[in-house]
Amino acid sequence: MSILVDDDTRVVVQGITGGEGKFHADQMMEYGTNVVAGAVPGKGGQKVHGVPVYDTVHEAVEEENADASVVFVPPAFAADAVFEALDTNLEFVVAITEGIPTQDMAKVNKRLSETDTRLLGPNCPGIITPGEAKLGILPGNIFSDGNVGLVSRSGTLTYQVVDNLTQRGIGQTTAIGIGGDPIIGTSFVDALELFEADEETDAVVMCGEIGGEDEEEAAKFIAENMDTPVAGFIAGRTAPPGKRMGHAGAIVSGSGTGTAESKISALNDAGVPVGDTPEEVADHIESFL
Amino acid sequence: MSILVDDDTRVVVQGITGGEGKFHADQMMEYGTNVVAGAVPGKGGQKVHGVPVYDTVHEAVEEENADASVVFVPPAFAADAVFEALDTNLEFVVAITEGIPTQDMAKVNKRLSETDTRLLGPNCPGIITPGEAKLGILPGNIFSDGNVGLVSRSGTLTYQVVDNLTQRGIGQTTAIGIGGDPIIGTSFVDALELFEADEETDAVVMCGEIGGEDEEEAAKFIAENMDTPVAGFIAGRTAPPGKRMGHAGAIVSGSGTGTAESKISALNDAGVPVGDTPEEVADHIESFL
Amino acid sequence: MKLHEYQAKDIFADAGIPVPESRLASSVDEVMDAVEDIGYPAAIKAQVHVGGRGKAGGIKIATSEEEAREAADSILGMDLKGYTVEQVLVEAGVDFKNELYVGVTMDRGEGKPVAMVSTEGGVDIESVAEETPDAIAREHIDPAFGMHPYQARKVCYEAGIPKEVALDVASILTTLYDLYESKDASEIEVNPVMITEDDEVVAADAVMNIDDDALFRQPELAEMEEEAYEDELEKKAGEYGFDYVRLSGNVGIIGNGAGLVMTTLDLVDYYGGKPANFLDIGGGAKAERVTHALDMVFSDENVDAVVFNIFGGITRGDEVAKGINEALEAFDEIPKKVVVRLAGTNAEEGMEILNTDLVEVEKTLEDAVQRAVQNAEEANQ
Amino acid sequence: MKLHEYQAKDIFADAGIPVPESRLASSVDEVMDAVEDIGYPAAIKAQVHVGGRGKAGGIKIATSEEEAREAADSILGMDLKGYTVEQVLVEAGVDFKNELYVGVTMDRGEGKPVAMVSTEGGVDIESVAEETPDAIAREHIDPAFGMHPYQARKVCYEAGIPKEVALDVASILTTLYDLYESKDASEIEVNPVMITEDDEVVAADAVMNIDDDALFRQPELAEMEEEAYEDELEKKAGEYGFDYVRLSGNVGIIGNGAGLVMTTLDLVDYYGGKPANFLDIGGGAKAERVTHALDMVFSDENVDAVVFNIFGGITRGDEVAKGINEALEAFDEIPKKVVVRLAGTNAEEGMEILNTDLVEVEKTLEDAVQRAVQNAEEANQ
Repeated sequence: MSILVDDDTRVVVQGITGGEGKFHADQMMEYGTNVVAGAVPGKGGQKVHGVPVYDTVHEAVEEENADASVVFVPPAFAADAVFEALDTNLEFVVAITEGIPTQDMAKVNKRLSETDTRLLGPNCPGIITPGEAKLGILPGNIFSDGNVGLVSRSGTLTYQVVDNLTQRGIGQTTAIGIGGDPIIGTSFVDALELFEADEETDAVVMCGEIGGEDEEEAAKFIAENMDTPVAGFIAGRTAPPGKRMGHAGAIVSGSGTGTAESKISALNDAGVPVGDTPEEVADHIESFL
Repeated sequence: MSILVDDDTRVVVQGITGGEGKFHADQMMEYGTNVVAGAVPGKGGQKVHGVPVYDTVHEAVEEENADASVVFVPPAFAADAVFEALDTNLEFVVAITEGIPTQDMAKVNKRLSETDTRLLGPNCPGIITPGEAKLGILPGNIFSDGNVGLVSRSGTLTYQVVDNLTQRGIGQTTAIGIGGDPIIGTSFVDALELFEADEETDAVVMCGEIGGEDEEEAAKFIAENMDTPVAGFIAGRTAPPGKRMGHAGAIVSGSGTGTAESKISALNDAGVPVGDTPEEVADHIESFL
Repeated sequence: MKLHEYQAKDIFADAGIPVPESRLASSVDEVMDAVEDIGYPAAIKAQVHVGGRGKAGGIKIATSEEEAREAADSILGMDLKGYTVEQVLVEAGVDFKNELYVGVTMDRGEGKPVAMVSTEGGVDIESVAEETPDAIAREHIDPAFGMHPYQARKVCYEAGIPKEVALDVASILTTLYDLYESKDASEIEVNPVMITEDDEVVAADAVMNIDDDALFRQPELAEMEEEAYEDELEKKAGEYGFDYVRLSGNVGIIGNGAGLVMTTLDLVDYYGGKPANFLDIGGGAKAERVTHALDMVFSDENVDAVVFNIFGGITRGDEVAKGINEALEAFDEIPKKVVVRLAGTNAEEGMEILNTDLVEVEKTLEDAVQRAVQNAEEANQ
Repeated sequence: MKLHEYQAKDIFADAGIPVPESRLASSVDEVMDAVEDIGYPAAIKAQVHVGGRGKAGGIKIATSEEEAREAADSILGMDLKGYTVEQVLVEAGVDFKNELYVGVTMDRGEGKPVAMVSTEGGVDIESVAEETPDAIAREHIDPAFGMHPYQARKVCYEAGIPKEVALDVASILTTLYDLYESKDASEIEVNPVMITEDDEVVAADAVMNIDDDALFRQPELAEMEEEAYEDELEKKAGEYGFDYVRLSGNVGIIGNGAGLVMTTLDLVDYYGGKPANFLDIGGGAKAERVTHALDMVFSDENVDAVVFNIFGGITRGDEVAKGINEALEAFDEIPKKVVVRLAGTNAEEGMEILNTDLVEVEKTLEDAVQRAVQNAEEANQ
């Protein structure tokens, strides 16, 4: 079992003719993802890796009966690409693009509230259900099939933690990178809710970082709604206030909100052990299983 | 009985310190309307006709527990006034103002779809439940209590028809002017639905005019959903295509949509007799009772 | 308010929409100067607010000096459906292989703007809409967000715009929408967008109508209004603040409220007369406004008789009657018979006050209209 | 990207927000010229991107020539929390009776902009938010519609802005929101808005931070970026396209991916060291980027040792290792010890390739960090 994607998921790749899009479409297909179409304005009629390209997402979805899209469109045009995907009522849209202006995302967020589509990202590595499908840029080879769910705001940190798990023989049901931007679609709470409902997921790793209050909300959700055990990690304990630590969303405000301490103590209060090192996170997960 | 307003309705007058607002607040109160507050930015703390004025609609609604507002705000600021009213979740907002830019109303229309509030107008004379309350500028003295509902896109034409009814001793449950603009809140269908559900209303007069397709939709609704008999009148039979006949919404497009013929034949097809003169409309109503 | 083609094209060009080189001219000499600069072929296009200019002879293509002079001669000063042509646009001819339609207007049923694109440009789009509605692709726009670029692309692809130019046409459409919104247009269209042999796109015509109710915040466009009026009476109505439409009959009509005035027109027709105009003087009936209204109707040479129909709502009938008396007493001579009907609040008192030396009085709308129709017939005999 | 007060005030003034008369000066003489024009009292204000300038001595009020010279002397060239003051704004003093706060920022929890207004202006608004949150009125804005004027009025009245100036302050707020939107600000505020004895409102300070991710469509603001950098290394990072934050420790850190680099910092701290920087070189690890990254870290005088932590995802570890070798071989001498840890795809192959004459190699993140902390300690002895 898994959440959100599996080998039945029919995927449109938006921006499939660009460098990133082409490379990762290939990677996804190689991993087993059912990529059924590409969508790039002006490139309709071409084929990429044997997959037909359409001028609009609407055509791609209609012609190929797709139910998800992955957006590899440059930041200046990415919000428009997401709006286009939302207009087709796809079930699931994954926005990989980093660097979308925050105010564009605020508008996307408003439109999102008017649709039934789930958005993952932007500025995220995507999602992978090991052995079935990946939508995004996660390196398939480090994941393995198993019973631990993983949700993270970060890419390489996810890989690090997965690596720690996989090396102990602990596999994953699904791993989700929710993205490092201030405004994102799927939140920690959304992902945790799905993992809680997934019968195959026996434990969950949640990798948070400084900035915002999503981790605090997740802690509240865990305390109130989850039976599945969760282990946490919070990056950015040493980050100074007011500085953007790489991710647009990773910033401790001057007023002291968004700190690692606040998040760690909220998680601890919710009964979630938080590792000091990625290795310790794997220790906690191992103890749950 | 009546629809939408009665003597319990607690009314805020937006723009009560302006010439129109002050005059009609007085007229409304004289008629018996329960005007509980005024709202005018910068005029909070004043009183008009003994009614307290607030700076914001929010304060007025909260302090005086209002459930409806009437907007007498000049066209340049009227859409903002309606947005403000919508933000308070009032049950009912009546916009009297004529001359609101159509694109402002398109935005209001979008917001309206996000709320539970009913909007009447703009560019309408308002609504009256004879003997109980009026919200707007309708001259109370020509109406009389009775069992005929009336809905109209026009002001003075409404008075004309009501006059014809009243002079025959036929009174009204409620009369609604839905307004002569291209984009309005309450439509013919909305009003007809309310009259159909109102047990006291035994017949309905519907006064349409050229432009748009609301009358055609109303005809469809009547045919499919109404037991209460309806008599119609359509103004603008002699209007040339492409000319705005006073009302911003009263225009026959070059392609022949919005014509009086189309509306009359749709109503006739729905079993609704359409009078050639206002007097004939009264004849039809009399025959129903 | 309608803009002239040349005014709309200036706005389009400023916004980056490609338009052919052109010059405005109001005399044959100016046309010849312009065409010398622009070269041949050149289009000479009447600048009047009339649909179907081409069919009516208001657009001519000149391939030589002789033809240009001939075209200028025939178009300048011509009567085009009642409007005298005082200006022409002299424009570089475009060699095209295809003509498209692109426009934005308000869909009142939906309460949203709608973008429309068709490959059947260059002809009356309303006939296309009626005869082959599927030839027009439509996309509704959420007015809070404005047009998303993908929507422009989508509607262009759906309309079947050739691949080579689809993105360029979409780009024109997004610009059109931005203008539609920023200029408070009620309608904006390019018909045709021409596609040249080299797959360039050019806006060969330009329609832009502005929402009259928004002119208060469009001062630059409001200034153009003066120029745009062509009918003297319509211009006057604008100054007086009346809603006025000139028609071709001989019964002058004055009333208050759009619906009631329309009804009065309809009744004139119903009783066998022909309405000369629609004139809504709005709320109240102060002497000054009554004077202006009568002045307008009297100065229309077609008018043979007048019906004055006021339903006093909040305004009391006796006050309206005083206004009418005062206004009519100021005339040295009442040039045409006026029938007055007052109804509503204090109507009876009003009817009594009216000076029957100056006006005829009727109690009901139906009677008043019939009397006016009769007066007009008699005046015409 | 942060704008300087003087840059933000120029933008505010252009948009119609009242600001005091002011001039920028970068020498004592320029200050004296400016103050002569502007008169006394005048505020001399350091233009550096540092909060709490006032408390730190970066703002002085001069009521005489002597005081102005003294203030200019003391502020120009001073070190303000690590930044050297090179420019001051000389500004007309405002006689005020009240100070307000007005600002717009993004509420990430709601995913919507939020307008904030408080009567407790002139002090650190974040302390107000923490100590007396009710003293700040908030209004969320629907980003598709923008700020409705009623929302600006509502939040001003809710904040308790004095009646006499409430509508003027609301007008400043709507302008601020328009700028927030049109300039892609991440934060925009005026603290304080001063109310004068005559109930005039004046923006006495100006904060405007721009969303870095939107600079591509804000060319005028992007041009100001050059001027805004004050730290040489941060400027360099901008040129190289790195995410870089300078810190005060002595362990230089290079890695890929924000979360992993933050984690590396945290581990340095956890194992008793002090991070000198955050440096995310992003995806891949071409030799050129590695060279630039090392160049940056080496040129930081505080750095005593370096840890280089790469998790190869799509990029293969052996290729990363080649890039690191190539980059390091280009140095005549490796100035500080570098510990490298590669993980992920083809990590083992990578580790084998690494030139251990140039770098130390560790297998796990934890070991690599501990070794680097130890190296730094040793280098410091």
